[in-house]
Amino acid sequence: MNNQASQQRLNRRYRFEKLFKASAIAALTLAASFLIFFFYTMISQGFSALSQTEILVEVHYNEASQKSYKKAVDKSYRKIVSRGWLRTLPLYMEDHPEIVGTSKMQWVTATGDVDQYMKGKPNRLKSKYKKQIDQLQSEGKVKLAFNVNFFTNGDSKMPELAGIKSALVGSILVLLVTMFVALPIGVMTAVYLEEFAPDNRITQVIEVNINNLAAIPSILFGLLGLAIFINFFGVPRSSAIAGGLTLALMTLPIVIITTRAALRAVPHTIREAAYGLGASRWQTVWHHVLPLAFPGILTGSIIGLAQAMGETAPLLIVGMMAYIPDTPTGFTEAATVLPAQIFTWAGESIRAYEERTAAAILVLLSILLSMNSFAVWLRKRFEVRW
Amino acid sequence: MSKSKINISNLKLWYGEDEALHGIDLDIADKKITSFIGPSGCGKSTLLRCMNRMNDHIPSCRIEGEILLDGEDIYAPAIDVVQLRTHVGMVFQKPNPFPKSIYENVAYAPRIHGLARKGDDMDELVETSLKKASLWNEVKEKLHQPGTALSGGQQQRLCIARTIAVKPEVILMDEPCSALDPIASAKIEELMDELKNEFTIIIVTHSMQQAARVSDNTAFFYMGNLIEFGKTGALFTQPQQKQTEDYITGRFG
Amino acid sequence: MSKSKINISNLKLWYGEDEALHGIDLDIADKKITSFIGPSGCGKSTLLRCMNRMNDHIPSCRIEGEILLDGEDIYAPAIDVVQLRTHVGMVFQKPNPFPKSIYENVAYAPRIHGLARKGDDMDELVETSLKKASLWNEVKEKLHQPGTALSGGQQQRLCIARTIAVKPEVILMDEPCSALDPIASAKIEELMDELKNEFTIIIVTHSMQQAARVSDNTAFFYMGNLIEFGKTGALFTQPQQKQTEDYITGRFG
Amino acid sequence: MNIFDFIFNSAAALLLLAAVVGIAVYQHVVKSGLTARWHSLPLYYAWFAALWCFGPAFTLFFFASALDLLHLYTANTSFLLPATLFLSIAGLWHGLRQLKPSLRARQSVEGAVRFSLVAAAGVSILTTIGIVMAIVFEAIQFFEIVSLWEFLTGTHWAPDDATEGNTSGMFGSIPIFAGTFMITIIAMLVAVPVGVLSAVYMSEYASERVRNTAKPALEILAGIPTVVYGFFAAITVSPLVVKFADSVGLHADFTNALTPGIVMGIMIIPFISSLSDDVIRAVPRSLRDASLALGTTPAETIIQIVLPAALPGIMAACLLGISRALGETMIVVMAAGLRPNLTWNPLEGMTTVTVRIVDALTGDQAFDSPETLSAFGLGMVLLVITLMLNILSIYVTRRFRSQYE
Amino acid sequence: MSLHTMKRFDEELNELKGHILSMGGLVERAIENAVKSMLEQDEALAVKTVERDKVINALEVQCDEMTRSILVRRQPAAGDLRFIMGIIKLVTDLERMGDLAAGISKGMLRTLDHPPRNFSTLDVMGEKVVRQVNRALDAFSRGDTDLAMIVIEKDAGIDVLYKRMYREMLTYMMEDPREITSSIILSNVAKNLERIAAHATNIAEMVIYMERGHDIRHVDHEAAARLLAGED
Amino acid sequence: MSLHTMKRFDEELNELKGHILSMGGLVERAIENAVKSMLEQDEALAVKTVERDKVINALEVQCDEMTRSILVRRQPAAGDLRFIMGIIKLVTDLERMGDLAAGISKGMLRTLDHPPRNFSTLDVMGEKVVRQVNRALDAFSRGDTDLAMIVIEKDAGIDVLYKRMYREMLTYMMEDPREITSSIILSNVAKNLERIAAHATNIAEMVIYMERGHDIRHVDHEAAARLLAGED
Ligand SMILES: Nc1ncnc2c1ncn2[C@@H]1O[C@H](COP(=O)(O)OP(=O)(O)OP(=O)(O)O)[C@@H](O)[C@H]1O
Ligand SMILES: Nc1ncnc2c1ncn2[C@@H]1O[C@H](COP(=O)(O)OP(=O)(O)OP(=O)(O)O)[C@@H](O)[C@H]1O
Ligand SMILES: [Mg+2]
Ligand SMILES: [Mg+2]
Ligand SMILES: O=P([O-])([O-])[O-]
Repeated sequence: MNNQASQQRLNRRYRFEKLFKASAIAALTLAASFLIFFFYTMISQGFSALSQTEILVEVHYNEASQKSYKKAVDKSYRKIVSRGWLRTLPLYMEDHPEIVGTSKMQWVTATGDVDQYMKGKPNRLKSKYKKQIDQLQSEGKVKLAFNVNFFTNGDSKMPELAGIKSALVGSILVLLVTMFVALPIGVMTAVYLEEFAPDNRITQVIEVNINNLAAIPSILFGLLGLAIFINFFGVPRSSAIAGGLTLALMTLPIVIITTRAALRAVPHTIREAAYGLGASRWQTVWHHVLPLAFPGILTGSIIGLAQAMGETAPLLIVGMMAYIPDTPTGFTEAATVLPAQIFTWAGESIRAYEERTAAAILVLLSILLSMNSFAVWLRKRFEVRW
Repeated sequence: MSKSKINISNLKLWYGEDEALHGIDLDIADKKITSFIGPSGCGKSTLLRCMNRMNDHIPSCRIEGEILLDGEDIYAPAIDVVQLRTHVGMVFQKPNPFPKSIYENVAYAPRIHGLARKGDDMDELVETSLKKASLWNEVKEKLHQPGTALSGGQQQRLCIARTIAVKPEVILMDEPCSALDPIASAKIEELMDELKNEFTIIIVTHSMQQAARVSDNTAFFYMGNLIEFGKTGALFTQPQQKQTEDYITGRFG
Repeated sequence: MSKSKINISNLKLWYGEDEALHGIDLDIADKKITSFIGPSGCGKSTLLRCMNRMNDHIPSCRIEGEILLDGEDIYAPAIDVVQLRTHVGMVFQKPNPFPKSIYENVAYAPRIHGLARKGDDMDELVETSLKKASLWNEVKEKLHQPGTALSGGQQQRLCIARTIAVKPEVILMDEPCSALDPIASAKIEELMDELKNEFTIIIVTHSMQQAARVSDNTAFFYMGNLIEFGKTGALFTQPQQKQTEDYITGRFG
Repeated sequence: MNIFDFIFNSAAALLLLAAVVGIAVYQHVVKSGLTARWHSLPLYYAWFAALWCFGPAFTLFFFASALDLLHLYTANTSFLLPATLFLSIAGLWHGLRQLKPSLRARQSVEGAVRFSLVAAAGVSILTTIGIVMAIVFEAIQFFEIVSLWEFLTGTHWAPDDATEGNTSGMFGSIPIFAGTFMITIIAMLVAVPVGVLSAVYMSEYASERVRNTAKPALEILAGIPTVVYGFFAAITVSPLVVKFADSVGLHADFTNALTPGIVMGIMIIPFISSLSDDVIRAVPRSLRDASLALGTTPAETIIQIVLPAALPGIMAACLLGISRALGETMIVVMAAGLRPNLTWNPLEGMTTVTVRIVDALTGDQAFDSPETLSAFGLGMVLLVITLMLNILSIYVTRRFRSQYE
Repeated sequence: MSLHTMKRFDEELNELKGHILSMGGLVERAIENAVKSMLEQDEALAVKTVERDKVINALEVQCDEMTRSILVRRQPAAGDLRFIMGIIKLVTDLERMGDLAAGISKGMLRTLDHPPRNFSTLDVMGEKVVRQVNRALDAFSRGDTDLAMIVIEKDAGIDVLYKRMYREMLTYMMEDPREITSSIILSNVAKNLERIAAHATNIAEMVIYMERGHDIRHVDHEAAARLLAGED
Repeated sequence: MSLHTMKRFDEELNELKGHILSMGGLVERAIENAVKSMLEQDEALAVKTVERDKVINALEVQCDEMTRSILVRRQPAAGDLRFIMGIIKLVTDLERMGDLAAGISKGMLRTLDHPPRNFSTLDVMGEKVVRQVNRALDAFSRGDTDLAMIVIEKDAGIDVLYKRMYREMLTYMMEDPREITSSIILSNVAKNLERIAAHATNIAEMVIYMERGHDIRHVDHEAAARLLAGED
């Protein structure tokens, strides 16, 4: 082969090299830009939900308004002040009798349309009210304040009052159930399968089964929950326990698989060392293998739980997307969870729910991301290299 | 040959269908170093692991024949494997200290066997074990640092210290130097030489030279058979069997 | 000493802040076997990997000094690494055949470099390479079985065949026998002896005996310095430096 | 008193008692250890006594609650209380009577531990069986109404029109599966090239630092809940797709198949990239070194050595990606249509299996109505497909592993 | 014996053996020539023999270098080790035999002015000794322990011859004091031949050691024979 | 020289050296006694010396076994290898020196009926040879190459003495034929002493080889001295 030909060949090979590398970079960039675009949309849409328009009006705490809450404010304000807020007044007055008979200037939650108008978003506010708001704004009687309601209220049919509290509590309850069911059983199963079970056909079948279970679409767990827990055992529909158990079944294989992986990552030489010193099987597991696998197990469990917390489909099937304005106080009460709340809001036709949906998503994402980062941190912190 | 510590008679071993040992008869002398040599896959490790029943952990493994430790059959039903392993310790090919402190590595086994309980007792036991393993001087300042931070050779000596700590009678070593460089290996060999005053040592090694250097008696295995067994000096200068001669002089294949 | 193939002068190498080689001067003789010995971490592998610029793949690695191959500086900007490596082949510590058929293992590089194109050409090249690596007789019946199914020693010879197939001038070997048993090692050593008629071979080895057996010249390194370099026979019977003597006679630490 | 309240309270009391017994036994053994050689460490005797103290009663509790939950028999407290007392006292007496130095306490306690591990494993296995049973059982009811053949070959799906007696021609699932596969294919077209090439970049070219940021960043994509993707698809991507289609003169429905397909693809990218990155990295460094040392460029090494070696693993990752896409629910529920539509045009709206399941089960239908049951029929088919995919991927992974272990 | 995996090792061993054999050949020739020069009073041959001894010396040094290199490079064991050890010993014997042959030739040169009267016993003895040497080298070359045993057994005969010659010389000297010088020289030649035969015996002993591993030096013949026989 | 990592190796080398030294001690005593028995016509001492030779023979066999075991087990290199190689050679020399001493004693026993007249040269020569042996062993024990060089240089003096004695004996024989037997014996004794000194020289050469790695056998003295000097 002459030199020139080989040089040409070499040049051709280098051109290909460049092309290949460029396309790999392009792929990663594309994936990264998806991520950035996604967060940009969510944040830009959801951020505004953290503030809420309030109007400075005179509120009359009197007999009349106790009977008909609308009367608490002047007529001209009735269409721009949140009806839902006004509705809380009679109760408030009952609790605070001393206030009855007074009236005071007060910042009051505006309606959803006013809020949207203030934030410059599409709205159905009549032009009459728009002028009024502009007027009030020039007087400094309208402002965008931090949206406390979003965190302290449950769901509401009025977007300006709708909040995530009950969904958040629901999520926590569901997660507790999931955790207490899936973790112990999962870890113990994994320990048994990995460290004690004989390596025969049966265990191989079990292993394949568990792998299968992990790959089953989550919605099918919903079907299972519906058929077994609700229809057969009679667990209350929509309750945290029904949701939690369903999610527990879904999380169980993840816990088992990650635990087994963590156990398997402990090198065999450690076990041999312990056996060689006369430790029994259980002592070997308890003194050496489990402590070494613990960070891995924890990481896997947290990731599993985070996944459960973001799960929606199976919960829809077991009825956890009901309208739940009140915060649940027990495991058997009807509850909803954050993802389900997002789903319901996303389906609302009122435009003001859209930003709340995005805001709820931000809350959910920050919880999940912090769980995941915690897990990653744990892994990094306790990672042992063999 | 001096008094024997382990008597193996007609030992056969199967892995599933494959017979890996075809009837081994062998007497291991007390307080001596016996080495097992032979080509890869000839069953050296298998036989070694029979002696503290490490093969129990391999489900497909089946054994026939007898191994007597001080006259007692170690495969008898009455024998407690855990107890047996306190008498017959083992050191492995790759240094495998527990990822704990040096102290804890040594103290672990005495603690689970209840050999020393109170702090002082234990401290003393750890110290003597490390001293016997010629490691004390190198680690006495850093007993509470992780054992995995030591060099390979030190780790292997730590593993030996850990084994010594339960005061075994026999120590099995499966290619203890194969993961070490020549300097570290030489130190281990030197250590073995000291240990044989107290322990019966059996070592599997790929290095014929190592076998020749450290051991008193040598057994040569081939395809699951014991071909020749005798005093190391004699076996390496005047082997009785042609196979042995061929192997140690490098005439094969 | 005969004509030299590689001249290394004042080679220094850093991994990040650590200087791993402190100015090495060394001439590698053509068509001879040169072995590098020395305690673990003394920089043998590092120096070896400089010679076909495998260190380029380590980002923290920085080099100063000169390595001339047939008088050309291999670190000169004009040098093409890919081309260089066809002249300077390498065999690694653990046998690492590609998970392809035996035939494909050997044919892989020639095909990329366009050394043989048509079926017959390639068949012939594969055959001669395997023959030179003394593997042909063992594998000629099963050229299309995976290379990973061979025994360790055969795998290593396959790796050698694969390297030979691109017709390099120099072959670097980094502890090529350390993962093999004595029988397989002996075969590789035997093979090296045959190869040196055609190739310049440099071998890093932990086994002084191996260095003594196979090589014509030996270089002894210690802590990143070349302590002594000379004819193997002389170096092993009459080393000039005390450090060399101490190392080869086992006086250390 | 509710039986569960009873069990809860008495279990707490028993555990307390067991703790006290355990501590007492421990101290006894330590003290007499000076004169006698006990077989096991003191702790094991403590556990031994404690286990005998609460073990028998706990067994009783287990059976009582199981019977109750299965609606077979509800024990009443007046029976449970004396039984519990008897069992725990008898157990304790039996346990203490055996307490002597020759007792192999360690073996006994370890036996008990092993038993509880087996029990836990049993629960896990029951779950596996349970899920299959539950779905198959309900599905059988459905297929008693609608023939399997018709279900699998019919092209018309209109469960709303079905009534108790008349179901024929209403439950043809082909359009539904067609939609499912269409969306899955779009998703894989997005995810596989991007995922695999990203993995190649991260594992082969990127510096450690880039990889350490890129990989977790991509994994964030995997951590985003599907409902969020659904929202993103419906609110952001769908209008973009429609607008884009308009600009090239095509009509696109708002519930077109392309939108969920793309978004699902994005969701699956990290699965494929992360798993592929792992398998590519699992290809031993030595193979790369070997190839590079033969004078090949990195791209040649990757394409001819690394990727073929990692191929089984990458394929397994893709199979898992497909099975995820098939079973994905929220994205399609929120962004795809409800209307079964048999078409090749991805810009038209079409529906999927999971959408129909959700639709069927969140309506107000009676539980045994054909429409509700059809969800189980669809679910079973989905289950079978995903199981097959998964077994295939396990098989492929095994082959990959056996190559390097 | 089968071949070594490392062919070079076999080659080296063969080379070493060949080296010894050619050294042996030189020694044999030297002895023959020395005796012949004496018997035939061939001055030139004697001078040549003395000269040639340097070659043998050089071969000895080379051979030692070869064994050393094999020892350090091959780590011989068992039979190979015995072979090398044997050669290390054997080569000194050969060199010494060369010296003794040269000594005979030097003695001859000193008898030039008054040549000895009677060579008959010397003739016989010379022939026998050469045969012994020849046998010993054959035994080495073929690894023939039987032949080696024969060499060892026949050594006694050489001693008898030596004593006879010694007595003869004594008689000559007594009879005629003028014969004293040449007789003493002749008896020294006989002494040298006796020594050569002793070294041949050493070689034979080494052959037995190399082949069988028994060290039969300083063991009486019957014991040695028993040792060897008992083995087969 | 620093110590080996494996202490046992050092111990073994020391043991071997000790072994050689005690063998050397026996040989030295044997030579002294042999000469003394001749000078003082002490029959008992002569018999004892002959008897004692067996011990030396046994030591030789043992020593060879030790070197073999070290070779196979330790793979000595460099200085260690030269040490072992040197010892393998040296032990043959020592054994041979023992034999020669025994030979002197045997010769003495044959002079009992007509003891030689004049021992003066033998006395001088005996003393010198013993000193040579003593020096050679010292050089070995201390690794003293200078002393070894002295031994090598002084060997020429011994040869001169031997020649003188040889001539003396000739004269005696010519003068008085009755002296022939005893004179021949005496000259043989002188020959043996000369051989012993030659072996001592060999030992000295070996010491130089062991310590410095130069093989100075068959090299003339000045060349050897230059070789050694050039090195430092
Ligand atoms: N766990 C096992 N299951 C099945 N076969 C086994 C097992 N362990 C070893 N074997 C087989 O038994 C035979 C003997 O193996 P063993 O490990 O004892 O050899 P060895 O002499 O120690 O070899 P090496 O020197 O390579 O360690 C081999 O053929 C091996 O394949
Ligand atoms: N990639 C790397 N990054 C940083 N330091 C390195 C790297 N590779 C080697 N070193 C360091 O460089 C020194 C020389 O290493 P090298 O691998 O060349 O030694 P070696 O002589 O081959 O040892 P061994 O016999 O154990 O293979 C060592 O101190 C090592 O820790
Ligand atoms: Mg083994
Ligand atoms: Mg290296
Ligand atoms: O070498 P010698 O003549 O004394 O045997």
